[in-house]
Parts: sequence; structure tokens; C-alpha cells
Amino acid sequence: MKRYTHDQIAARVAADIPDGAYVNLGIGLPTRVANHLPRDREIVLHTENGLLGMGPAPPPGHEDPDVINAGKQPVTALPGASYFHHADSFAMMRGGHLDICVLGAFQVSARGDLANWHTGAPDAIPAVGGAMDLALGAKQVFVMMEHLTKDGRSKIVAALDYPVTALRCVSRIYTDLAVVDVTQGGLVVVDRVDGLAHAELERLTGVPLAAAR
Amino acid sequence: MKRYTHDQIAARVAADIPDGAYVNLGIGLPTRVANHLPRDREIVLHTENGLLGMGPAPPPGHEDPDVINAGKQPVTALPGASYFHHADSFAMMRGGHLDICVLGAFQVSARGDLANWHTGAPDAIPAVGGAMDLALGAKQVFVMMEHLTKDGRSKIVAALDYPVTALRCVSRIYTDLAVVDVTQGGLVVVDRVDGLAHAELERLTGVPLAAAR
Amino acid sequence: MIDKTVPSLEAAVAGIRDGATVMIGGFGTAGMPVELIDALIATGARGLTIVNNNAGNADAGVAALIREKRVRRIVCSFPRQTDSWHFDRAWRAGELELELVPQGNLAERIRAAGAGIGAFYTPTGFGTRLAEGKETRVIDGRDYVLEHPIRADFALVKALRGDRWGNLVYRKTARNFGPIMAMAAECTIAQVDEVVALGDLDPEAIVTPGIFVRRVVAVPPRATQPAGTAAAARAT
Amino acid sequence: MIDKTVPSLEAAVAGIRDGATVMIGGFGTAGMPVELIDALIATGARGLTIVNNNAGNADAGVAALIREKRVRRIVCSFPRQTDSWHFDRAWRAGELELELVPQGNLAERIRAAGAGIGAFYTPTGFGTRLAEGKETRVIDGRDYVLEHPIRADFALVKALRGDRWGNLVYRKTARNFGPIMAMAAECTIAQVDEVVALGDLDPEAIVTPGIFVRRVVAVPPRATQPAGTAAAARAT
Repeated sequence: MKRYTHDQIAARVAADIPDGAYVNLGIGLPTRVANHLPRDREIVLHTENGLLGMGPAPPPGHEDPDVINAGKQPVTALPGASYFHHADSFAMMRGGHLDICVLGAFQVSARGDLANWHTGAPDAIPAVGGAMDLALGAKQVFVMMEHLTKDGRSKIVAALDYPVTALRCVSRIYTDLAVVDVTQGGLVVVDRVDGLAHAELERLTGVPLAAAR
Repeated sequence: MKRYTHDQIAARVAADIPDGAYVNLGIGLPTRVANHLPRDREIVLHTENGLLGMGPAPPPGHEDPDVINAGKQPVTALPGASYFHHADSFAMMRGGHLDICVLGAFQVSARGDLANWHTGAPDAIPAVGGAMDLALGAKQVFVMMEHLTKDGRSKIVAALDYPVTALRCVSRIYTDLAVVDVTQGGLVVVDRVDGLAHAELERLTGVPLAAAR
Repeated sequence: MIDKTVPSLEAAVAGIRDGATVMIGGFGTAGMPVELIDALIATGARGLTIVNNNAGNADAGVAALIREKRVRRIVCSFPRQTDSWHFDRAWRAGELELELVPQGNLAERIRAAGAGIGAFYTPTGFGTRLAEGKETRVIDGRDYVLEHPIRADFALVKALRGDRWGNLVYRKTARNFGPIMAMAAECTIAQVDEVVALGDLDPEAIVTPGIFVRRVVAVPPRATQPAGTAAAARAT
Repeated sequence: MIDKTVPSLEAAVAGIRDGATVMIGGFGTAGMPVELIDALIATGARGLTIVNNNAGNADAGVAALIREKRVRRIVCSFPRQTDSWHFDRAWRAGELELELVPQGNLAERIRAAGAGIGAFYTPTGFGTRLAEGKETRVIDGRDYVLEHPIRADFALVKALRGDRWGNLVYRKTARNFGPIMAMAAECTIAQVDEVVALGDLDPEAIVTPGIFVRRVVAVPPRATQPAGTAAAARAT
């Protein structure tokens, strides 16, 4: 079997974002989705530090320290962009106005619980940022992650081992092995890499997976 | 004795407003205070429909239907004015950012309860507007009213007969007969019209009044 | 491509059905989207719940909606005005329900809906008949009333300028309820004096970001102001 | 006459005493009022509670305040960053307390303080360790956590321009926490790139009305950007 690369996962997520969608791309892997957005669609990116209509990184030497994204990287503002303060920005999110939020994760449970903010290590300095708000603040939450940990355990689990970010919030999971929907009736495999049988995917994942019809 | 005229009451209120104060003048009698603000003080007027830095009425023929006060009368905006939406405007009020609010009243109780929004008549069409927010939304609430009803009953009462606007909110009462402070220890007369003895004022008012020292 | 502009008032109000909850911007007539309301009347939709600060002035706008008996229920802070005769008649005739809300609570409840807040404690109204039956709580020695969000199916707002993304700027005190109502409705419809090119609105001065707006229709201002503005304002 | 401008950074931060709660604007270094923080350090005030989104970047601003051991407690959403070494050290040494708040709850709690809201129900954080021990409620079938306002004695914010009434406009995403912190503090102190004449700011575009601001001090931007902006941002 041939695993999806990070860029392939990002491209797959991007392909699922419709024209006109309002989207927040989380820090890390999800940021990469911006590079794959179809050129024939107009997709409006939100960054929780107060910008709607975020554009790509500026050319070197043209960075503006007051135009940054949630990861504190320099970005640009497109024509049509608007600036607002943090309470308004999170009102936008918490109020359910975003169509899609794309997040990284440590684990996702079979019922869509998300863990992505804290490793649970007792000596770790905790930091949550907008993770909990983002997880609740969109009509659909897409998670992008490796299917398995480095030592081969599934990141899709029956119940979370890591501290919870938000409960029952994930709509769809994109991994290097498969695309899996979280439904009322359980997890449903939408897609898997070539050469990986459904039964093998289910064995690797360790929780029941239905096949999409 | 010579009762204070409405303009004299308004002038007395105006004299008590310090330089630099943020003030909301309620509909009706309080509006008149604007005509008496000392010229050597800069006082910033707030109108709850979204303008801070309200100026006087425009000259005839220069009315702008989009620049109105809470009474829906045409006003102007001074240099330094700002516009904002209703949630921000009432945040300004409820959050305690105004220094003084001047309101009319049907009755004020000895402990500072205010009735000014509803006559209590069962067939009256009710309307509250910003009355309840204004009564709570300033560091000091000044009430302007006639001391007595047309049939000679005191509008300063032991307990309200009219529906409550807000409890324990009034700081000072300005009437055609006196200026009365609402204190923790009860009502204290700050000032009264010439020729009206304290005992007579107390008799007319019908609730205990202390004399200011 | 995103293009929220629609070619007509009729297209702007399409889909507003009987029984819908409709927020309508404006404080008196300032910011009232009169032409959108006329288009709503033309749809024939009945049994509406209207959320507005007032309950109509004179004969146009919200007043016309009441006159045409389209309103089942009105949520507002200040229905009684010198020129609220259509509301007064309908209310006395028992034709509509009234939920009276202190103006600041009205604004904050609308914002709460837009901001995803489940409920909030406000000091306004405590101890009054408008808080009867509502949950109360003492927080840090102060009395509060629990208030819940007000959501709507549609919001009709009037703005000065808009673009194809739905970004809006307002004009002076006509801003009033527009920005918060735009946040609180499933489908927000804005009439604007002028549609401008994307990028023409200053991103620092946009009051309503386009994410809150579904449809934008240009309604150039008439040479003479609509009834019930300066002249009516003086009378009320 | 109202004149909120003060002649020096020293005058701007006068009165901030040991043990004060101080909100500091900024998201990372964008909007961080570095010069006001330096002036606060110079006052010698200790035992401060700091409310900021982060807990300092590199060696300037909030990081310097921590390095100088002025902070007893920090309320923030995202302390851990690649360049938060002063916080990391102080936290591991047990020198300061941390109250970790999800970013949207942080913003809304600050706004609630400014808006006179006693408490509010938010969905964010429900079921997580950051809501442990907090009151919860089901409203319309959804789970919420009760959160309370965050108030401060002082707020230090950075804006682009201000006038003698204290009106402020910000610059791009440096706006972030400034407007809500300005509402939530007893005494809000703004450093601005430029003080302009009253009336020069567009009344439609003023973000923070002067009522929320007590002092304004002009701090012209340096020719080179302060440390920890573009370059540091790329690194974090």
C-alpha cells in the first residue's frame, strides 16, 4: 500500500471545501491546505486573531508584523478582507458562522471526541489557545492526522486517552491511510489508500469501521 | 415660596456635572439639561442609539435622519464623536462607563428605587426602551421631576406604587422644590427653594428627610 | 466565486415563509430597511414574529407590516410612540402578541444568539415585572436576571455600502441594530445604498464582515427621504 | 477641557501598584504595548496579575516583565511558545500561577467585564479539564459551562492613532485584544503611534470610543520594528 503524503491529505481536504465556504485552518498540518485550494473556488479564510479574508504569505521582505495568522506567521489580507477584535472573532466561531474548521489531532474517538491540545504529560506546560473554540465553532470539523502513532497505535480510538479538546465535534477524519466520516451510526470509511483492504484498515484502526456504500 | 422652573432645575443639574463627564440625558425633561451645560466644561453626551459626542440640534433644514437621539429627534455629532451598534452602546451603559445619567420619574422611593417606565394603568400600551438599562448603567443617576403630583401627592415615597424601573439606583433627586440626596442613611436635603422651611418640605414629601449639614 | 448581490428586492426576500421569525434593523426609521419590508409584504408571508426595537412608525416599514396583518408576535423594547397607530390598534384588538424587552437586554440577547452564548446574567430588569418568572442570581453581591438568546430565520438590515462578499458599512446612528441582527439570523439580507467593488471598503472600517450576510441588494436612496425620517422623527 | 494625553510613558503608567491586575493587549507581539510594559517594569511594581493571550515572547514586553519577576499570576490562553523561555523557567520554578483559559472564553470574559454581564454560558471547554469544577447547564440540548467576567485595574493597549478624548483606531491584526481590554479595566492606558487632532479620526471607523480610555501617550514607531515581530513571528 502507498500512504498519502501530507500534501496529498491536504489536497484531499481542499477538494472537499466548496466554493464560497468560510474556513479556519488550524496551526500545523492544516495550514498546508491553503496551498491546495482549487483556484476556481473562492474560499474565505478566517484567522481567529481577527482577520477574515486571509491571503497567502507575503513575498520575503514584505512581511507586516501586524498582519499575522493564529500561528503568528506573516500573512496577507485579500481584497474584501476585514479586521475585528478577539471577542468578535470568537463570536464568529462560537456562533457557528464558519462552515469548516480543519484541525490537527492526537486522537479522535469513534463518536467524534477530539484530543489535540495537551499530551497529558504531567510536566508539560499547558497551552490551549483557540483549540477548544475552533473544535466547537464550525458547522463541520475536519481532522487531519497520521492514522497511526510512531509505535503503530491507532489515533482513532474507542475512547480518548489524551485530555479532551471538545466532545462529539469531529465530522470527518483525513489520515495517511483513509478518509473516515463520523456519523450517528459510527465511523464510515469514505476512502482508503490503494492496496489497503477494508479489513486490514479496520484491524489497524482497532475500532469498528463501516464501508461507505 | 417660589418653585424652581424646569429650566432652573435643568440648570441646577447641569451645574453638578463636572468637566469631562460622560453623561446620558433621558427623554423628556432631562433633555433640557443640554441647554444649560457650562460653556467652560467639556461634557460628552451619550445617546443609547449609538453615538458618543452628541451635539445640539442642527439648524432647521440641516437635519440628518440618520443622526438622531434616543427620543428620535435630530441632533448633531461633535468633533471627537463616534458611532457604534446597540450592543456596544448598552455595554457602555451596563458596564458602568457613564458617569451620570439624568432621568425623569413618576416616583422615587426613599431608598432610591425608581419608577419611570409605566404608569401601571392596565390598558396602557407598555414601552420600556432603554429606561431600565439607563437606571442601572451609570455611576450616578440623577432624577428630575416635579416634587408633587397634580393633586398634591409626593413623588418621593416610602415605597413605589408604580411598576419598578430599577431598585436602589437613584443618587440624587432634583425637583421644583428641592435637591435631595439618596444616601445609605436615608434622604438628605441638599437644597430647597427660598421660603420653604425644612419642616414644611418634609411634611409635603411625607417621608423622613434629613437636612444637609 | 462569491457573489451575494441579488438583482431585485423580490429575490432578496425569497424564501421568507409564513411563521418565520424576522429581525428588522432600525431605531425608529433610522436604519429601517423600508424597501425590504415592502418586498416582504409583497410575498404575502403571514404569522411572522418580528424583532425590532419599535413597533412601527406612521404608515411605512414595520407599521405597514402590522397594518397588513402579517405579524403574529412582536419582540421589541418601545412599541408605544406618537405615530405607532397601527401597532396600537392591532394590540388593543388582540391581533398580536407583544414580548417587551428592555432595550439593552434586547441588544445583548441578539448578540448572544450571534455569538453562540447559551444564556447570560444581566442586571437590567431585576426586580421589575419584565423579569417576572425569570431565574435570578446574586453574583458578587449584585442581582442579575438570566436572559436567553434571540435568534431569527431572517434579518433585514439597511446599510450604506456593501460588496459582493457581503461586507457592510452603515451610516451614522442608522447602524444601531444592523450589525448584531446580521449575526443572529440564519439568512441576513442587506439593502444598501450602493454596491461597491470588492476591496473598496476599508478593511479597518468594515462593521459587518461578509460572513454574516447572505444577500445584498442595492436600493439607491430616493431624492427625497422616505416618509418618517427627519419630519416624523421630530414629531415622536 | 478633556485632554487624556500624557507627556511621558512614566506619567502613563503612574499609579500601578504592587498586586494590581493588569491586562496587556497583543497577540504574540502584534499589538503588544512594549514601551508601556517597559515603563511598568521601571515603576518597580511587583506581584502583578497579568491578563494577556500569551505569556511573553523572547526577551521583550510581557517576557521582560516575567524575567524581572514582577508577575505573581498570569491569565492567558497560550503560554507555551518556542520563545516563551522566561515564562517556561518561572513556571517550572513555581514562581507564578497560571490560569489557562480557552482563547474565546478569555475574550468573552473580558468583554463581559466591560459590558456589565454577570456571567455567561459558553459551550467552549465543556467536558474538558479546563472546565473542571465549573457549573454546567444544558440549554436547548447543548452543554454549556458558566464563565465569569475578568476585570482589571489597568489595561495597557497599543493602538495606531488616538486623540485627546481617548478615541482609538488600531492597525490590522494588532487590534486583537485592545478594544475589549480597554472596556474591562478601571484605567485604560493606550500607547499610540500618533496623537491626532480631535475630529481627525473618522467617527464611523473609531474602534475604541474615548469613554473607555483614561490616558493616551504617543510612542512614535521606531525606524526598525521592535524585536519579536516579523522575524520572531516566523520562528514561533
